[in-house]
Amino acid sequence: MIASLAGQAMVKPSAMAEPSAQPLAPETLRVEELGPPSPHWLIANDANFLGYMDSKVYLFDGDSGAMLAMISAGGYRNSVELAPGMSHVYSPETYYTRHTRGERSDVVTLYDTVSFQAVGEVVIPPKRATGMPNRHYSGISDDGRFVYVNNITPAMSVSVVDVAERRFVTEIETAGCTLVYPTGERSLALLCGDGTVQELTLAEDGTLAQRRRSPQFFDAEADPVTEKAVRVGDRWYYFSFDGWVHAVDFGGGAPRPAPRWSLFDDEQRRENWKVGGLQFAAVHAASGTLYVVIHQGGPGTHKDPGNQVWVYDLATRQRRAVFELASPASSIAVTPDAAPLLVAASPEVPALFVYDARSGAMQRVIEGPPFMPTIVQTVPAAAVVGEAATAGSP
Amino acid sequence: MIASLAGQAMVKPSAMAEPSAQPLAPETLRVEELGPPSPHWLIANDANFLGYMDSKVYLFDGDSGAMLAMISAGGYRNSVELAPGMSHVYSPETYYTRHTRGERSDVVTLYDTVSFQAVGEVVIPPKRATGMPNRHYSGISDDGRFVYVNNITPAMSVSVVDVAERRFVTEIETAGCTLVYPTGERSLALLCGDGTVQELTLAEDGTLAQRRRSPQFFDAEADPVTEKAVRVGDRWYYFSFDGWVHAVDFGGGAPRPAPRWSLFDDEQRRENWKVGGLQFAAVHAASGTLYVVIHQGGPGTHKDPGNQVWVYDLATRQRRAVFELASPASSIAVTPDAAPLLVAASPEVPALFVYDARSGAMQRVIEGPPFMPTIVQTVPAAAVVGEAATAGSP
Amino acid sequence: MNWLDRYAARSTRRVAQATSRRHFLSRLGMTLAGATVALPLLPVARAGAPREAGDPESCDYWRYCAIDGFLCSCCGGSANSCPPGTEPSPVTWIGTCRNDADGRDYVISYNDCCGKSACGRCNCTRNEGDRPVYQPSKSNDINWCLGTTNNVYHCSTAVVIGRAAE
Amino acid sequence: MNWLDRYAARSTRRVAQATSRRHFLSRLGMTLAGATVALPLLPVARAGAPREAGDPESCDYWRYCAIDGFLCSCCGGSANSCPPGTEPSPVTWIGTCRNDADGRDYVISYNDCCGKSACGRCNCTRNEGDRPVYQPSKSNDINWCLGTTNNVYHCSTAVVIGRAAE
Repeated sequence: MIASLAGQAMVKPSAMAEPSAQPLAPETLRVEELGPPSPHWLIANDANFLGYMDSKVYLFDGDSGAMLAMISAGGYRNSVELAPGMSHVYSPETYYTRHTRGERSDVVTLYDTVSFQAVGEVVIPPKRATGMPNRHYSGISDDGRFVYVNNITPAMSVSVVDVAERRFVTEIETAGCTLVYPTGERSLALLCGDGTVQELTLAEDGTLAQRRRSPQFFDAEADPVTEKAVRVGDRWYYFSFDGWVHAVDFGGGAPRPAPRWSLFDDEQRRENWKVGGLQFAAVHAASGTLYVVIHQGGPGTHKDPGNQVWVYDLATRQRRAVFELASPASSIAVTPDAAPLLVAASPEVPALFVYDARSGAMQRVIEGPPFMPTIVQTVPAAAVVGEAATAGSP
Repeated sequence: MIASLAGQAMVKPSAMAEPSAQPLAPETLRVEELGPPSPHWLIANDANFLGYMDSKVYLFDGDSGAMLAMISAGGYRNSVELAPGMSHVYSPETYYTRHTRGERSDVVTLYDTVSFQAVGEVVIPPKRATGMPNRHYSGISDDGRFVYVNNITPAMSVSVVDVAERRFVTEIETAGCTLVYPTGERSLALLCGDGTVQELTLAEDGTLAQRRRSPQFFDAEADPVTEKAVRVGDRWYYFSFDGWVHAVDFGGGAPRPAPRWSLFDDEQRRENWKVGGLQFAAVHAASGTLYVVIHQGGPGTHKDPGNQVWVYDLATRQRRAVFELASPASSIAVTPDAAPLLVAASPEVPALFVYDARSGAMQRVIEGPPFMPTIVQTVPAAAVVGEAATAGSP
Repeated sequence: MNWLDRYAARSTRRVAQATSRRHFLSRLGMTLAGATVALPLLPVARAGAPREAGDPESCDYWRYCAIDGFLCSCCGGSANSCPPGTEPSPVTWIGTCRNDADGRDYVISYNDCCGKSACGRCNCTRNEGDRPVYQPSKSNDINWCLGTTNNVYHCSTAVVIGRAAE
Repeated sequence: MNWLDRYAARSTRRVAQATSRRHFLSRLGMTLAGATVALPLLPVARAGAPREAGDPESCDYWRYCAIDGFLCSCCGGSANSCPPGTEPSPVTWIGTCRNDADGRDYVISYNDCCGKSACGRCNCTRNEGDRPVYQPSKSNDINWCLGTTNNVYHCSTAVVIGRAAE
């Protein structure tokens, strides 16, 4: 058909269609490098449950929605730890010589954030806690020297890694207590099954110097606190299944629990408003603003996603706003800057949802992959607003 | 609320609701074993493109739709090779010590089909062809002794593995020719860029004994044959982009191409009916029935899925039926028994579609995972109908 | 219905909530029955052999009240057997579920089957009685492929290990 | 629209077919123009700087006529750069695509970026001029992470390496 048309017009097409623009010049393939961190960088861990031995960590620019880079992060994704100045990403990872068989190696891999390449690794005991991803299965000291990795075999312990010297330091037994809540340059807390927290103080070399326990402050049977917590300075805020906030002060001496207060008034509690999700709380430390994913549901819904984020002023303990979400969220994080973004995600939806953290207005949907976004993270405050003293949202 | 109701009725609930059935007995957890192979077992390779270093092979019962077992099959899934009696599954796999970094190991893993466990592995040169999955990146000798793995670096060669002795035998250079089409107990063919096939004959120990080339029988520029092919006895059937069937006879002496014949008549060709897909052809060897996935499309659609399967009698070269599919298929396979099933899949749809291969009537949809089914396979004829001589559909 | 919905449908919360409500009503029913108020909600007790009802490939099956994972029943195993080639975890978490067919509560052991990557089928998450990981014996968030040859998780079972203490 | 549809939308065949049709019409247009039949389909030639048009994050971008993979433009790279921390493949396959903005055909080199697992974004499969793997320099089925530190595939680029021979 075309052949016959062409047959009537035997002029060589290119001979007359030659345009007057200059031809494109030959190009050379290059490799991108990352610029300095933006306060609106967003990090999404993809546990990739259908192929969890091949998990990923994605980096996005929250302003443009553009993907910036990815880390190929081995098996059993939880979250990454970030150097305070964002020079490195430290990632606890699990490997097998035959991916799902053979010899297991657990490591903390060090990634440079300019080249975004693996630049080193530290082998740790092959015991790191795995399962449903948890933000508090690892932590980093405030000065960025030590990374802590939580072990559950189900015996409980913490591995300490010196990322400056790139060496494994020690494994600290923590019977009955687990999860990692950094509380300073040489200290971290853990939650215990008896309703207390335990604080470990480390020597300068990362070995254990001291253990301290809080009095009991929650009832692990009647109304346990979830693992999900946020930090502002010396305080960690824990949340019970029924919506009570338990702040614990780690500013010196033994950990000091503060009197609990409630996210819900009596009517809200009767209406079954509940906290829930994989990582349902976030904080904007500089303004003392708490963000909590909320849903309505009965007992056993403490891990359900929510359609709302309730916003609280930590100083007054008053609810300041309710954000309606475009899509149910299981995990949220808030950027540390003065014009903060709130990023929300759920493993069931392959996308990130970006909101203005002050107004709740939706800014953009970043379509995935990440295919099953689990823990979302933002850059450390110190990396972008020069306030190392103000520990941001974990 | 419930508490107050209960308060009015302080009878212990279980005391009066006690039913008369015997209580359930305590159970012991056990591990299933597979029974003998059924002619309707279906094998689905899941390349799992979003986590391809953690790929899988699923086994289903095509009659019930039940999943029977799974293999965790490392990186870069193509397909598996099956012992003629189905005693073992042999799987070419790629591993890295850090899953996406570190040292690479390519292996053929041996799985027992009773326990469905890995029972051994043979390390092969780390060169196996990867990329879009291809059924013909590996093959097995008719007696099940040797597995062949195709290498593209892009230099071309074939690795020979003795699965009986569980050892790597040799790597045979095959410059200009690639892919694996077994032609007997000690021979295999490859497709070449000059429009020929090359046949390798092996000595009893698996080393190269002889090379033979066919005359040129297709035009690799004007109308190349695709890699996808089916075998009946000594003959392999290749299909050109434009729908020409090139049969090649490997029954003795140099490979003998037969005159080509066409899947399409002139009108069908004008209407742009085309073959297409990842594995668009299958054969029921015992009845000499050819199945081809067909779509309408222009040039460059040779890998598009199709909504129809056209059914041909290989003896008469006549089209016998057109099956309309419930969902577009990219890969098909046909079971070797007298009441054959046709299984169809596409990586874009997480499901397997099972049809009666005689009538085209849809039997069932098996919902995935497999999440991204790529190559589908059926059991060897010898395993279920006792006809080792009748090599079935690859 | 989109694929993720379908993927989630055999799971999860929707089913879990429905189940919770039913369970809730059933408990309420029994309490009222204790006060001699007859309610059709009550399972009708018949004499004889042990009984249970429901579809082990469905997330609302009674034994799954505290499960979180891929159901082995959809993966070549069953509620109390691991698929071929996998290894049962010797330690695990425990839940208490009500068997509506006989009106009794049972202790259920949610052993994982290990040694192969995710089965991926019949994802089911129900959290009745689930507790945070600092109470590991009640936590379904923990990967219980512990004490096995490796910690690679394939699917989850729900094995009756006895009647719950009154 | 379900997720798989969305996943496929930025790919693939639908786009590719549309593009093929457009390309086809454009070629037809040029042939007719050779017979002095003026058609609005023709790109209007303007003098000056090199020109190309379209969205490098879209599968129908002109350079992608023979690509198969995840677009590096959606992964932290661009049509001619690899994302941070990845390694370009030194060998690859070659296609010839028509730049509608200047009416010229160019040779495009589809180098893969390697060393990290699948980016997973902007899956794009177009097979214009693609040939079976026994003609490797024209085959997009081959994983071209060859000659790199490892063969782990992340995404694909589309680099202009010159004008196509007439």
